[in-house]
Amino acid sequence: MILQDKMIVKAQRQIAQGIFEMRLTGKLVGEITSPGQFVHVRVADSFEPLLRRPISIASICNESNEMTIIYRAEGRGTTMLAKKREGDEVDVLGPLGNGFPVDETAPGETAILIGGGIGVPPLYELSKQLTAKGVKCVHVLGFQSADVAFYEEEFKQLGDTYIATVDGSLGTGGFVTSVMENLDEEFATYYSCGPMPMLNAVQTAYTGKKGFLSFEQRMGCGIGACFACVCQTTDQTDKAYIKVCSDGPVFPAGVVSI
Amino acid sequence: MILQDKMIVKAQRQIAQGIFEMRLTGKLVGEITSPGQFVHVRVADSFEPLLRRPISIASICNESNEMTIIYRAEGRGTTMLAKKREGDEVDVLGPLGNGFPVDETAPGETAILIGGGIGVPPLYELSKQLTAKGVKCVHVLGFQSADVAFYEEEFKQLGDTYIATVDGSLGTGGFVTSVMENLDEEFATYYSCGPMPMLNAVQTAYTGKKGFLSFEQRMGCGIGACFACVCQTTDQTDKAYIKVCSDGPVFPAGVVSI
Amino acid sequence: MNRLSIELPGLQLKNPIMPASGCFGFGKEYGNLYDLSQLGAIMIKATTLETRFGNPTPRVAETAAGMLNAIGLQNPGLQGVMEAELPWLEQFDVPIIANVAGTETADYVEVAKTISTAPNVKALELNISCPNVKCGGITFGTDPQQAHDLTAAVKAVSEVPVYVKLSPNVTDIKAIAKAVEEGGADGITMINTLVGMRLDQKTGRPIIANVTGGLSGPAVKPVAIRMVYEVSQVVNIPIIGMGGVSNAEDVIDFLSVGASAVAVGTANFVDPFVCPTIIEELPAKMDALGIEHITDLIGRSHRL
Amino acid sequence: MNRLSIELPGLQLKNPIMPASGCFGFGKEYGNLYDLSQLGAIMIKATTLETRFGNPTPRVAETAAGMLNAIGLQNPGLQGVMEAELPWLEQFDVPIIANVAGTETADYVEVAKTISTAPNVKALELNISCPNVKCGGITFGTDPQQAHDLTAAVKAVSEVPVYVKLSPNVTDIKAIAKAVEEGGADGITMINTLVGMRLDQKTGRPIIANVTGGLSGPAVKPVAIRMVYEVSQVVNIPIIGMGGVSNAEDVIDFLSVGASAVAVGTANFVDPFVCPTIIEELPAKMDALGIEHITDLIGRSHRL
Ligand SMILES: Cc1cc2nc3c(=O)[nH]c(=O)nc-3n(C[C@H](O)[C@H](O)[C@H](O)COP(=O)(O)OP(=O)(O)OC[C@H]3O[C@@H](n4cnc5c(N)ncnc54)[C@H](O)[C@@H]3O)c2cc1C
Ligand SMILES: Cc1cc2nc3c(=O)[nH]c(=O)nc-3n(C[C@H](O)[C@H](O)[C@H](O)COP(=O)(O)OP(=O)(O)OC[C@H]3O[C@@H](n4cnc5c(N)ncnc54)[C@H](O)[C@@H]3O)c2cc1C
Ligand SMILES: Cc1cc2nc3c(=O)[nH]c(=O)nc-3n(C[C@H](O)[C@H](O)[C@H](O)COP(=O)(O)O)c2cc1C
Ligand SMILES: Cc1cc2nc3c(=O)[nH]c(=O)nc-3n(C[C@H](O)[C@H](O)[C@H](O)COP(=O)(O)O)c2cc1C
Ligand code: FES
Ligand code: FES
Repeated sequence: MILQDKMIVKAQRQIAQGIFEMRLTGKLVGEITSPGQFVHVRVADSFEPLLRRPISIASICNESNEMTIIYRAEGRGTTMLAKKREGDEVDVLGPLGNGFPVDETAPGETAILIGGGIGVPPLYELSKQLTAKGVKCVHVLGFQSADVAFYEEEFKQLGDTYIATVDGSLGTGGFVTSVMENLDEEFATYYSCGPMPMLNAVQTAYTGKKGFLSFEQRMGCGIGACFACVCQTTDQTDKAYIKVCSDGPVFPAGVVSI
Repeated sequence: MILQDKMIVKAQRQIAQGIFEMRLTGKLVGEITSPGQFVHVRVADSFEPLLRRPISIASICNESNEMTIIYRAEGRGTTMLAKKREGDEVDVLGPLGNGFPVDETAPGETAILIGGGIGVPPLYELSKQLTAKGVKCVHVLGFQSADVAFYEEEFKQLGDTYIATVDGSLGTGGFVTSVMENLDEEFATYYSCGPMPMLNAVQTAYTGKKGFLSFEQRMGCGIGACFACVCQTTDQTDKAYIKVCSDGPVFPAGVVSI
Repeated sequence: MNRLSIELPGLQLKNPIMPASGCFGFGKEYGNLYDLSQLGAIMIKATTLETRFGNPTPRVAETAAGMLNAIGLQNPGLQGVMEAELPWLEQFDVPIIANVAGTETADYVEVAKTISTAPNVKALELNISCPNVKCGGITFGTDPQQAHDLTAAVKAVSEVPVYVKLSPNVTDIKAIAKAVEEGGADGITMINTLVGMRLDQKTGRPIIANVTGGLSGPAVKPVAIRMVYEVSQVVNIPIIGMGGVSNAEDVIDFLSVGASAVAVGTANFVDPFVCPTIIEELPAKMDALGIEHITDLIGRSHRL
Repeated sequence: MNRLSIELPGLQLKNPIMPASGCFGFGKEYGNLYDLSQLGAIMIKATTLETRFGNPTPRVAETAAGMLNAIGLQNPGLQGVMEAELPWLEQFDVPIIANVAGTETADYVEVAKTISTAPNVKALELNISCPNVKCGGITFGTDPQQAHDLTAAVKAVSEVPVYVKLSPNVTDIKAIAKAVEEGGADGITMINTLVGMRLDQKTGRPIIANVTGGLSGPAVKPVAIRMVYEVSQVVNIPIIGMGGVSNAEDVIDFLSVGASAVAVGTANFVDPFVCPTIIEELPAKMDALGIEHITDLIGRSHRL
């Protein structure tokens, strides 16, 4: 069920240049059903900024009723969010959308998780859940440069982790595809989240493979009512437009026209 | 000189129902020239609320570079101000306007200070300065009821203090004028700050006496540039409108038409 | 006695609060969050004759205390709405106001004729003010004669009362209001969005793919309040007011300037529970003002 | 080379930033805070033939991300401005744009004729869009023919280039813009304020004594940006853009949609140092966008 929860900040820290990790607690955590779901965050009580910000759930801990979000403080809203301190309240709507299907990879199989920049966070919870059920996860994470890279260690603890940076300051120089080209691992599925050009490259590289991609779109309501966040399907019929917020954000590869 | 100062909250506490006392430190304090001046406070970095709030300076301490403001958290802006905590920054423009003339009462003379509700705060610094130079101060403070009354003790330490409450829950029942009627003290000057009807009643009761009144008006700039805060003068000539922010907020009795 | 009830042409409202068209889809999503029967009414998303996919994305952009949208009237078309959306809404005890849009008079007429026969559609809202479609829409809303004629044409076929939704993007909204009243409108809804634009700072290009979008939210409330104040003094038909309503105070403001009920748009995105919250808070606010029945608030700005 | 310099009819601007009329008085107050010679220009408060005391108070009210004002053109009159205000401003190395207002054509002409002879007045800004006065003002700004004729009349007597200030409260601002261009305007300034209203929650009465007021501030920026975008495509005279400008990013937005310079109004009240701060921040913002000279930004939204 979707809740509007006044969650409490348990901790907030900067984990890379302009990248923040915020731990939140509240009953909303108990409603999360799959990795890759997101929350819609109101950053202030004010009417400016007005709209909520969609942020992926990066990890959850049901025992402590906590979840983590990781975000880049860039625009007006996220910059304000970055100023929250321990004990502050945050108005969070969620969980929203349909996440990555963990069931699509069987125990013993291998999954490749490809994340780009601020698309990396939801893959962390995904990897935790896949690994827990016995899937072997290989992580390919792309960043602009070393100073904005994060969670390398966390992912390494779950499985092989390859980093690509555009400027070559960490790992392989170039895009995630540079890593993918040299990866001769057999895999059953791939999961990806990141900017549109990256999703496109990944989908093209893995044509014919079973994959799941998580999309971004500017949102109004976040729950499927306003038709703001649509994306076009490859199937140009009745369902020519589907909604990222409530039909997605994760879709099987090939469904969305990119 | 008028400064735009990022002042730091040293302490904030609720001193009566909905009434807050905030202690601020910053170099602006060194620029204050007279009691009754005010500051123009930006309550948040956001564009909503947009405008600054004019708040009187209630007391200053030059040694510690601190000043105190006392305000009622009622509307949108002041409610947000009331949420500030120790260590927070507040964008303060000031000191603004011309305060109460301390020089108009000589040592040994008596001054009556009449305040109503949220008009009481600037009289506190005034009384401190008058008392310090040997003026005998008599305070008449009006409030709606006991639960919104404040600073009775503080004023008592400076001189005789009479309280009037509309509902009679503290001191004399009724308005400040009820107290004034029974006051047969000789006095050289009176100083007053409070709602318009009170200022009117005080001025009428003390016709012919030397008095100084502090006015309120909705403001834009707070420094005299926008012509928002004008009030009409009794003298209907060239100066038919004067500005509360830069010509006032304190005017000699009789100048403003009320 | 229900202190919040209001009777308007075609509409028995439990309370004066209804979600605004386009901000509530066809109710399903918010229906997952709370019981829609609490609402005074529901203004459903614009219905056009054919299915529409709307504009390319991005379709929304945030602005200071507001947002721009250029959804472009995406909707499943008349048949889809009649067969799937309206029947689903029948489970709730709430009157539906169907927002009718089109490109030319004939479209409007055809949609109105059919949709007004749905059992739960108690009134139509004629959308002559959508700024986000190339033809039709706003062009009908900026010219008094065209607005008059379209109203009359729809009125002639509708089985239920017709409210006309006015555009704020005009020099003289009173003239348009009087024209639709003369055209037979049973009521007015106002305001639709103000045409606005926002750029991407880096590229200098408009964020909204459609270049311009409709501005809504708290930012526009002063304009909406002023227009309702003006229009309510020159027409004798009721007004459903909207534009930036976010809380019970805003509702009281709209009623005060002469609206008889109030729609809530953008605020649903900020707080999905805003409509039931407002309904719950209204009685206490009325008590504070010494107002017995909500209708006592209507037009109090004019009476003072 | 000065990366920020811009040349416009009558105006050699060190930079494209100037305070907007009515938000900066005649400069004295802000002159106490910083050196006015830093500014690109100064648009002084409206000057009318006779002294005006303006409207009763309250004259301002806050709204979401905006404010309403109904000052009512309070000013010391032509003589006062000529004798006291303008000479005082001569100590600064900054061109003055004199905002000219009136009730009928003859007033405008007389003020324009005299004030345009002041040595530091380098251009006039014809205020045909003030919403806060009973006669004149906005009525000239909503009718293309009247706007045209007034422009021509003032143009005939002015010693300096004439900019005409447009009202956003119109159905088609492009028509007004074209009319004033045909009337001989050397430039356009836009936008003036949107007519709005706010109530006192308790009484239900308008807060502004004048009932309605002009809406300004960040809330109106999307409307202003859209209008400058539209107008810059249909006229060949330069535009000084305004409406909600609060920082260097906003300036870049206005230039991008086709303004050649930018005025800052309401933001002065929020941050009295906003103009010099913007001027200081612009070069770094231009670097980030790879822009060499500020003029390279003008109209980039159209070129993309
Ligand atoms: C399903 C989903 C999951 C996301 N998960 C994350 C995450 O885990 N971490 C993270 O850092 N970012 C994430 N994003 C992107 C994030 O929503 C934007 O970076 C953020 O909204 C920008 O807000 P701002 O205040 O920084 O920028 P502003 O420029 O102030 O934003 C203005 C408006 O544009 C919208 N907007 C701007 N950029 C984007 C964008 N890329 N996508 C959607 N809306 C945008 C904002 O939501 C807001 O409404 C996600 C987006 C989606 C759709
Ligand atoms: C010179 C001066 C000194 C003042 N000193 C004090 C003080 O020491 N303590 C105190 O509590 N109050 C003081 N006030 C009143 C105080 O400014 C208002 O109560 C406050 O601005 C209201 O803001 P809000 O956010 O609570 O209300 P909102 O309703 O959110 O205010 C909306 C707008 O109206 C303005 N406004 C509303 N009421 C008033 C008012 N009474 N006077 C001026 N502007 C108003 C606000 O500044 C704001 O621009 C003073 C006012 C003036 C002019
Ligand atoms: C995303 C969105 C979609 C809208 N779609 C429609 C629509 O289909 N038909 C219509 O008449 N108005 C539509 N509107 C306008 C609203 O119904 C309302 O008139 C306007 O948003 C002002 O109210 P608000 O400030 O409360 O949002 C839409 C508004 C938004 C924000
Ligand atoms: C308090 C105030 C007074 C104004 N007075 C005038 C005026 O005298 N003449 C004029 O042309 N515009 C006047 N304006 C309009 C501004 O010059 C400007 O066009 C408008 O406020 C939009 O810009 P902003 O959003 O930056 O304030 C006034 C605006 C305000 C807020
Ligand atoms: S954001 Fe409203 S439908 Fe997706
Ligand atoms: S508030 Fe601007 S002149 Fe006083």
